[in-house]
Amino acid sequence: MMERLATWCRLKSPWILHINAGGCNGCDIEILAALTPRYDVERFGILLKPSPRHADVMVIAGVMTRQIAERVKRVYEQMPEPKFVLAVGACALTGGVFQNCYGQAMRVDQIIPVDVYVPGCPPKPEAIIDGVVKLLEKAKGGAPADEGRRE
Amino acid sequence: MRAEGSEGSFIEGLRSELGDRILEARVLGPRRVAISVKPGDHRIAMEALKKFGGSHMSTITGTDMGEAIEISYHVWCYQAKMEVSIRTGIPKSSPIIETVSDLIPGSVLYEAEARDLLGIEFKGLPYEGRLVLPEDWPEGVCPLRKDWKPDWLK
Amino acid sequence: MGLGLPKFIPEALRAVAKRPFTLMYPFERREPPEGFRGRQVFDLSKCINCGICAMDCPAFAIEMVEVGGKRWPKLYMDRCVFCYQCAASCPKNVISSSKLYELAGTSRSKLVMAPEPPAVGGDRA
Amino acid sequence: MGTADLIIGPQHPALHEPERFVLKLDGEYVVDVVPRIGYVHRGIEKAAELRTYIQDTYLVERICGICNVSHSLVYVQTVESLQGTEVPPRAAYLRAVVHELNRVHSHLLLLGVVGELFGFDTLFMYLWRDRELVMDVVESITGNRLISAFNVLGGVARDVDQSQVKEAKKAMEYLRGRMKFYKKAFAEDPTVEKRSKGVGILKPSSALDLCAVGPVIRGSGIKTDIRADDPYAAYGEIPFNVITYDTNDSWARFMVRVDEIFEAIGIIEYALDHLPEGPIRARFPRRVREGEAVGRVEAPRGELVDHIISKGGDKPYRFKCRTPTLANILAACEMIRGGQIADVPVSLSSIDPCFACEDRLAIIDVSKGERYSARLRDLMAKYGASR
Repeated sequence: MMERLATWCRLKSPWILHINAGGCNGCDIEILAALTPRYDVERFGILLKPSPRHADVMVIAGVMTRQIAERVKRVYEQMPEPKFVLAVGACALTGGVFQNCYGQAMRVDQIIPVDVYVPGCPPKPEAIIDGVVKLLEKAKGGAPADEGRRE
Repeated sequence: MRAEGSEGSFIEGLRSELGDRILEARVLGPRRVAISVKPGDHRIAMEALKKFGGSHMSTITGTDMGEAIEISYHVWCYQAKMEVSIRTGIPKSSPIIETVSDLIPGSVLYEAEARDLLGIEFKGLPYEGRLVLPEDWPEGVCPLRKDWKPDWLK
Repeated sequence: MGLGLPKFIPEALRAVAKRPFTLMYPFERREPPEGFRGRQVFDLSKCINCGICAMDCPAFAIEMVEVGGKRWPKLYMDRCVFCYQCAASCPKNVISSSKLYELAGTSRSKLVMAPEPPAVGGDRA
Repeated sequence: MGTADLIIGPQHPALHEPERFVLKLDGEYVVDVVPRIGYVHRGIEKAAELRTYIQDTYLVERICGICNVSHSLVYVQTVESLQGTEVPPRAAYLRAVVHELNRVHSHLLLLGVVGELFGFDTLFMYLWRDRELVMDVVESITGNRLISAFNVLGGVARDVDQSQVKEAKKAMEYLRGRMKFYKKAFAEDPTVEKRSKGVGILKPSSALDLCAVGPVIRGSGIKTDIRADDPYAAYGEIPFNVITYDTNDSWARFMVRVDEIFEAIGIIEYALDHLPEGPIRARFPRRVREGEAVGRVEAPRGELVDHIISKGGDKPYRFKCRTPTLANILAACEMIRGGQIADVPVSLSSIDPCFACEDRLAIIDVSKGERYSARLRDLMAKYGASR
């Protein structure tokens, strides 16, 4: 009972934490644009939170640079359970044009488990909202599905 | 101070300042001039450029040319409206050159970047430590040298 | 306070009277403009298996895979940066754009577009 | 009590060049600053040497997603001058149009972020609302909202038709009206005035010494603009003014950007009115001849320099790119020095690194040796900004 209530609450207001793991800002600007009047995701109760301890969803964009990989992991560990990760943009998914650069450490899903992947370079704010909607559908299913998750 | 002029007359003007110190002068395109000087003379050339309003360091490029490392100082001359590349080569075995950061203070970060990526030592550079490379990057490995290859190419 | 009237109060009041600026996505979907670079469409009946698209791709998103004895382009959408250099390089205009942009998936394997060459499918019109 | 060290950075989301600044504090005042950059060092220069010229066009676009048009423009212009290719006049005009659209969107973005930094969220929301209009125009012309993939070797990737021109001109006309309102807001609003006037002083002499570029040097009263001094694309034929302000403070740099938006709108309208007919693309070979070239463009943030050395073949031998923020970091340090901590975000954002969006700070109190972590927002809240 309490659990269902908690899930319901979570779905009604997923608070997100936005992290740039060293991208070109394109995706970050679009994530930010999703919060501004034209798209206004706050109408779904989605709030951008500056602290990982308040957040349910981590929105991560950018290539994992060597400098930032360890820090991303640390931030992820600080988020309370259950936590979800939304990877935005080609860089976060695989590295995009930066594949095989010496500054790129690895893909995001090699460091932390990713729930929903949003391809695009950069994806439209609508596509990011679409990703959030798919993430919420997944979260509604109770326990996070194992698909796409790595240990 | 000179008014805006063609590249050829600009090179003539530079030659009258620097004489034989210019080993080679080329026109790269409209408002683009490249001169080659011996290492050590690059500071004198930069002093001479100040007469043309050349106080803006656009950037410093270091290039691994095999035996030598070539350094290009790209200076924009405000009055002459000319981008001058001062090129000089230093041996790869002992890549040491005098800094120009006392002549143009804005070149500190460019020199620090070239030191990181190509292992050029700038004598008298006030900035210490790494600028762009990660903290866990091995000491003495310079990624922009041609003999360094990323893992996937090895 | 001697600060004068902040400039935004009349502006904010005017905005109250106007229609909301917000798009009601995902309930209302606005069509992207003509020529939007969305998901690629491959017309493999025109493909001559040259592999120039794979060679020019800046993100290494196209891989030529062998299906039925010939090499066909396989697109990894998770790597794709939607620059459409492949379409520009293609000598036969095999690749065209669509307006589909809602591509989010729950796993990376769902983001791979395997080639469906006309000869292998057999009875493809 | 002695001085304390305050480390700003490095987690730095809204930026192509995350920096870390170590501030030496004496109470509320900043005594000295040491920059450390490179947290997003991806190795683009090396990667460019390993990819072909065609692939590099899209690689350099992603150095910075905000001013991507400038990055691809300077790259293609440098390679074209290396090869000696003339771009068709229609392509040169279209390049200028998209370049200016990019400048408008970048300046609006910064001004909005600055509004948020002031604790003036209304300004942020309104500016970003009107920015969406520019994004729509960019999307209809280039096919994507941000990364345009518009400039290609030899010309531009796609043509515009009459309906797009009409739509763009309509949007620009509307935006001009809105910008008049925003200019008034920036010039007269008490919040903006209190937070930015007299903050982050950069004297003209130090701006010249530190090789500052773009709106930063123009905000110190020095009239220099690559579009005017070293014209490229179609800028030699388009009339526009170089904006300067001489109050040397953050406010001057914001006002330079506000006025540049007006100029950019003028350039876009002029270029669309005088768009020559003809092809949009010249043939460009895969292999580029031997030589070297230096290219410069005026990106929204200032001078952007590319230096390409070719030894023949389809890959560049050396690709060097100097982004404007790198040139302005020293100037930013100069602005911060001597100011208060509360003014640091405003000074930094006035060079347009979008520094303050989501920064993280670690405060180290030297006398105690303790280490705290805080986010810039928390810190700003502590020091008076509302958010």
